[in-house]
Amino acid sequence: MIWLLASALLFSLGAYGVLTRRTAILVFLSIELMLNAAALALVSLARLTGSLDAQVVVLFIIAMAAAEVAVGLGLIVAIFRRRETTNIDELRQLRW
Amino acid sequence: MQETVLLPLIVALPLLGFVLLGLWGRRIGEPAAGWLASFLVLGSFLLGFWLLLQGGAKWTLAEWLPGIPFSLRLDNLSGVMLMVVSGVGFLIHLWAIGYMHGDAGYSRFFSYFNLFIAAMLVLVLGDSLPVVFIGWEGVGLASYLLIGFWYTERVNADSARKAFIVNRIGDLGFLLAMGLLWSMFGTLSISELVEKVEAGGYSFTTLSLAGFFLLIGAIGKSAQVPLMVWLPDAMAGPTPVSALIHAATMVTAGVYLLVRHAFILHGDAFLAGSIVALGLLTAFYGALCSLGQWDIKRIVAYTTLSQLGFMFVAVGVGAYWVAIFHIVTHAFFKALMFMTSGSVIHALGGEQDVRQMGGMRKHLPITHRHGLVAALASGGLPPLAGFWSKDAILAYTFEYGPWLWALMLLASALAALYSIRWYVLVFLGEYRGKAHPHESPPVMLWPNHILMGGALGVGFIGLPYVIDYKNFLEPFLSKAIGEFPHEKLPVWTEWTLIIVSALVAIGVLLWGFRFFQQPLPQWYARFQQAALNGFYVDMLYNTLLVNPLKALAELLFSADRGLLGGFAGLGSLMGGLGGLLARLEAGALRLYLLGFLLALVLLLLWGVLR
Amino acid sequence: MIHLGLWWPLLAGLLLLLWPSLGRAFALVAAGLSLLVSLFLFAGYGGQGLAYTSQTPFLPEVGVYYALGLDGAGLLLWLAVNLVVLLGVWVAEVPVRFLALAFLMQTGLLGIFAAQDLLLFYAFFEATLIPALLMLWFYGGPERLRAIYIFALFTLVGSLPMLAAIFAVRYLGGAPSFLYADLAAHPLGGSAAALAFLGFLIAFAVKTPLFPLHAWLPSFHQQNHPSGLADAMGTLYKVGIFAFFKWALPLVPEGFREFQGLLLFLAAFGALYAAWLAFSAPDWKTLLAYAGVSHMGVGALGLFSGTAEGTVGALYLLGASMVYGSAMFLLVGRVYQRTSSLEVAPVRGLARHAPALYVLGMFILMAMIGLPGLSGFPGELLVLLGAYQVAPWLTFLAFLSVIAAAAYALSAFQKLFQEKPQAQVVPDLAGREWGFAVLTVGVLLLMGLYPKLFTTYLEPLGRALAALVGGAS
Amino acid sequence: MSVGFWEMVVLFLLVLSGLAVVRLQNAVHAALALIANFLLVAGVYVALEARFVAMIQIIVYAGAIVVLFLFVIMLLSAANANVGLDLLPRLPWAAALGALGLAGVLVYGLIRYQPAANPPALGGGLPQALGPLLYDPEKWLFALLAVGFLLLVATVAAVVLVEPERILAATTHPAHPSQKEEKVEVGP
Repeated sequence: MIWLLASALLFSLGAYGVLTRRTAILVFLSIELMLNAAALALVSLARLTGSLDAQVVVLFIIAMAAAEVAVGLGLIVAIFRRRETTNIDELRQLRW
Repeated sequence: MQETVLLPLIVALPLLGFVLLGLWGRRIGEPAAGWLASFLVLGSFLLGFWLLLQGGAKWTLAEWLPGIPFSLRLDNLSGVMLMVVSGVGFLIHLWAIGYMHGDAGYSRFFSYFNLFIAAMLVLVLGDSLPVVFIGWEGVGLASYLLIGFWYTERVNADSARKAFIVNRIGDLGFLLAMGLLWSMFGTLSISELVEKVEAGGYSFTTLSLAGFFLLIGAIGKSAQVPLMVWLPDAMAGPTPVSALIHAATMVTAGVYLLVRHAFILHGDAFLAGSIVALGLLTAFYGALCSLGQWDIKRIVAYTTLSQLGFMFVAVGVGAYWVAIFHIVTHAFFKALMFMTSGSVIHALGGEQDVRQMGGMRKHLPITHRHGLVAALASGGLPPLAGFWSKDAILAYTFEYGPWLWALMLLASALAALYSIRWYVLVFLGEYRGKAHPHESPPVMLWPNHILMGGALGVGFIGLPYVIDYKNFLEPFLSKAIGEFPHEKLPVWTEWTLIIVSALVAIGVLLWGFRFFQQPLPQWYARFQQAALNGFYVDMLYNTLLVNPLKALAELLFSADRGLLGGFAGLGSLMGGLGGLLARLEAGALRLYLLGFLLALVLLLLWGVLR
Repeated sequence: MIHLGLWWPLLAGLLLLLWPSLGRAFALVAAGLSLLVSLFLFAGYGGQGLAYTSQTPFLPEVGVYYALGLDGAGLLLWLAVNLVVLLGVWVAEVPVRFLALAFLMQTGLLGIFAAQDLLLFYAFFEATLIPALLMLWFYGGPERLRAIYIFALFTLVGSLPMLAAIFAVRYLGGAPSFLYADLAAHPLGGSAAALAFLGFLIAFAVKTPLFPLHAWLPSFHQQNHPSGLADAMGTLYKVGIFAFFKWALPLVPEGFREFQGLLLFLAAFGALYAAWLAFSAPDWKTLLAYAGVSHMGVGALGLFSGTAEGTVGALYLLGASMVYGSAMFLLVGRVYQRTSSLEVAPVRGLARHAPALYVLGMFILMAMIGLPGLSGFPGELLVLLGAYQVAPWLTFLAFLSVIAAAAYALSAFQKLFQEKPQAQVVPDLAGREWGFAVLTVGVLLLMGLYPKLFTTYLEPLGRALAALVGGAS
Repeated sequence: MSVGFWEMVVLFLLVLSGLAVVRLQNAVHAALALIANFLLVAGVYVALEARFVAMIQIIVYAGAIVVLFLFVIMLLSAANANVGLDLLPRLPWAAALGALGLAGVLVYGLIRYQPAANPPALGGGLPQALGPLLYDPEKWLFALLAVGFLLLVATVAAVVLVEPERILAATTHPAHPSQKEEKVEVGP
């Protein structure tokens, strides 16, 4: 139960980080924090409901996080090569 | 009174002429077009006369508009008017065959002329107010077209427009009267209105208002003060137009309308007073203006104004049949007067200034005879037509109030004066112009002969009761107008009035006959200057009404642009708001995320609280 | 038959768009066929109620039907629309694709008058805008962008509140579907009624056009193609009075009563205001635009009086003004063809060389200013009779416009046709213009002299509406 | 519900490391704080009978992923978080409020959550317990295969994105001339 509380707090912290960080990498880092908070919630719920399925889902989350990080960081590197920055406030050309 | 389809035929005949001449006028050609038009009008006259002898007729097309029939009705009142319109109209048509000879728009002229007769007959015969209104506006249209007949001259086109617009003011009164009567009684059929008004059960003041609206309509059409300004300008049209429309028939339509609605007006002191006052003003205004004019047609036009004033006074004092009587006699002598003027103009090759005339007695002996009779009848010399009808009016005004009688006597003295002035300036003295006068062709003389006969003798259909105890016209008309009993004057009073009126007419005619042959005194020249300009009423209207209204139109026009600007302002306000919103979408990713977060919070909140 | 009448113009328009080589002859035949169909429908009309009804479920789950039907008013307006399109196709010299757009618009207009489902009506009401905008866009004058902007803004801004009102009427009123019959059986009451009526009001007032929402009209007409075809179609698009009559008043009578006083005033004031300032209009199109605003003000006065006579008069005036208004625009287009100018100011004296054109102009103009015996009068008279019962003073105000109308119309007419002619000789009516003239004058006379033909069918509608919304304000 | 001392300590540390992740100005420090956070979470997993998941957490998350982060941070010399344009300098306040709101809502939801009384045991969350589930065609087998495929795609994508200048050049260059030819259509 307390770990659900921890998960909620971490999730909120991650959201705060996503909003305040301006470097793409750090935004990404905060997203990982939120993802992890979700995994934590799943694991504690697995405990509370007695279902292993939730743990399996967490495994998948971790696998997907790996894939996502690979692609995401790849994108960041590619953008950095072109624009010499990873500041998302400066990267506004996508808006049109 | 029979239901017959011949009645619309009376209207259809001249209308047919309008259509035929309008479509194929040029092919029909010069004399034929005129004769065709004339005989169609004669056909209407004969048909109408025959139906009148049958005791009247009516024709109805029910539910022409919801609740409003298209109904025509030939009773004694409309019968008399029908006789005048088609009879005098026929004569003027004939005369115009000669007068319009050689004009480029010959067939167009007769086509319009027939349109006028058709519209006037609808006006006269209509039994349902909207039908009357069709004729009412129809004659207005014909008048507009004919005043502006020579429309390439700007003045003519302006005059035509002015006539139409001023008439429209009166038409508004007519329209409002219809609205009011409909809301009061739920019918616009005159014969039904008579019954409903008799039945009672309505507010008397409201009915009075309806009468007032009708009066406004009549003022416009009959050119009474203050809407008289269009009539003198209407002389821009060809002379037959002036004779037919602006003297004999159309301008009397207002009087006819009031007489037709005598059942509304009767016994309403306010309306009666207004009508008398307006008529009196018009009688004096017309007479005084006429004394100052130099244009022969404007002289006669103002005399028409004055005579119309007489008719209004007659209506006002409740002498409805007398008003019609005066319409009849006036139609004859005024048409004669106009056509004599026209013959003179024709003889002088278009000259209209009386200062370039004179001495026509020698050059145009036959026309001179017509002119003399016209002037004397108009001046009220006994026993010509004008005397009897004017005397009848005077007798009734004496019943209304001796002061009114005195004023009217003065007005009729002025009438005698302007008639003799016209005669003297045109026919006596030496010829002052340069053209070579020539007598008119027979086609112009014969109608004048007939009209002269009328101007001499038509007064005998309505002699005072002291001479002919049962005169013909009064009981004949009363069948249609309604019986409005009044106390007859004592015999000796009546005789006194007749003699006084005759003496005044003779005296003034004689005095004027000498006065206008001598050089005019200084005071008269000054008066003449003011009278020439119609006492500056036109100028007054222009400065007080027309120009401000035009300026206001300009102002409103730019204001309307401003209105659009206002909406545009509203638009840019919205645009500004949109701009503000657009700045939210300026690519600040984290701001979008904030919105995302807030939405998430709200959604979760909803989920949690539900 | 009604489907043929409704969709045939669309088909013809599309065919013309795809194969412009079909040409004007095809367009004429198509327009003539439309008119024939509507004449046939009119001749077969029984006299009372809706005829030619047809109802197919479209989205029955939410109660949307493809439902058509024509009553007396619908038939009158169908005739007017089809006649005007025929006249326009007959006489306006425009590219074939322009004619195609006119056909597209025709279907939209016919749909507006025939729709018996509120959403279907809305669809037609809005769809008609598209060809109108396209005409302006492709064939308009140099400042057409602004005109388009204004026109689109006014109409579209008006439409959204209407959509809201439509849903309010359907769901708050508790009707099982959007069908007219269902909606009319469940009139919306209570506090929502005023708001719903306001929604309708804005949309319909723009299209009436009712003062002060008429401001889009002058620029719309000024910038449209000088042939007058687009203006004629625009005149047909003034469907506000019909829309009020058919939808807004019967569906939310309570809301109408809330606004009746204001509406009467706006209508009466607008009638006088527009007629008055038309006197200062610098060109014919502006003048006719304001004249149209004035006439529609008079018509709206009749409708808003809530009396049977006023309603009949308003509808009759609407139909008549469609004919004479459009005919006048087309005539002005013919004049432009000859003189290359639409300005009122220069004196041109056309009557001298073109007497038949002059006579035609006279007829249309006189019908426009309500001369009895021509088509404008019966409607005006009935409006007067109806409105006077409810608001005599406002009626007086509105009918001051008959004086103003004479002033602006005759002044402009005089400058165009009368006075000294210019040196240049203009040709008189020729060729197919004669057909235009004969047809127009014939219809003007028919509508003026024998209004019974239509009023017989309009009267029951007027009575029904009067019973619904009540005569008193 | 009783909360033990150590649990409180771990909770405190978790929040502290999370705060460090989002607030530290040096990206390397933030990434290290994230590792700490992940390790703590892994510990919690063990306590929650999810031992296999805990191992994977340590190996994949803390070991591989965050190291990858560190690597990229160093590659791009992006250690300083406080560089470049700041369009919304006052956003942190709003963000803090939003995050607090989010936390509030979540906690409020938690308070009303009533867990089942006696949940069955999970078998310690060992691979022996998870394996049958993962490879059961009735359960998660297809998901497992899909994730495997996803990983493969991601690997290829990462390689394509990051490595080669020439692949990028090959895909973008032909597009350039066509951009110049584009014109705005205006009506006739």
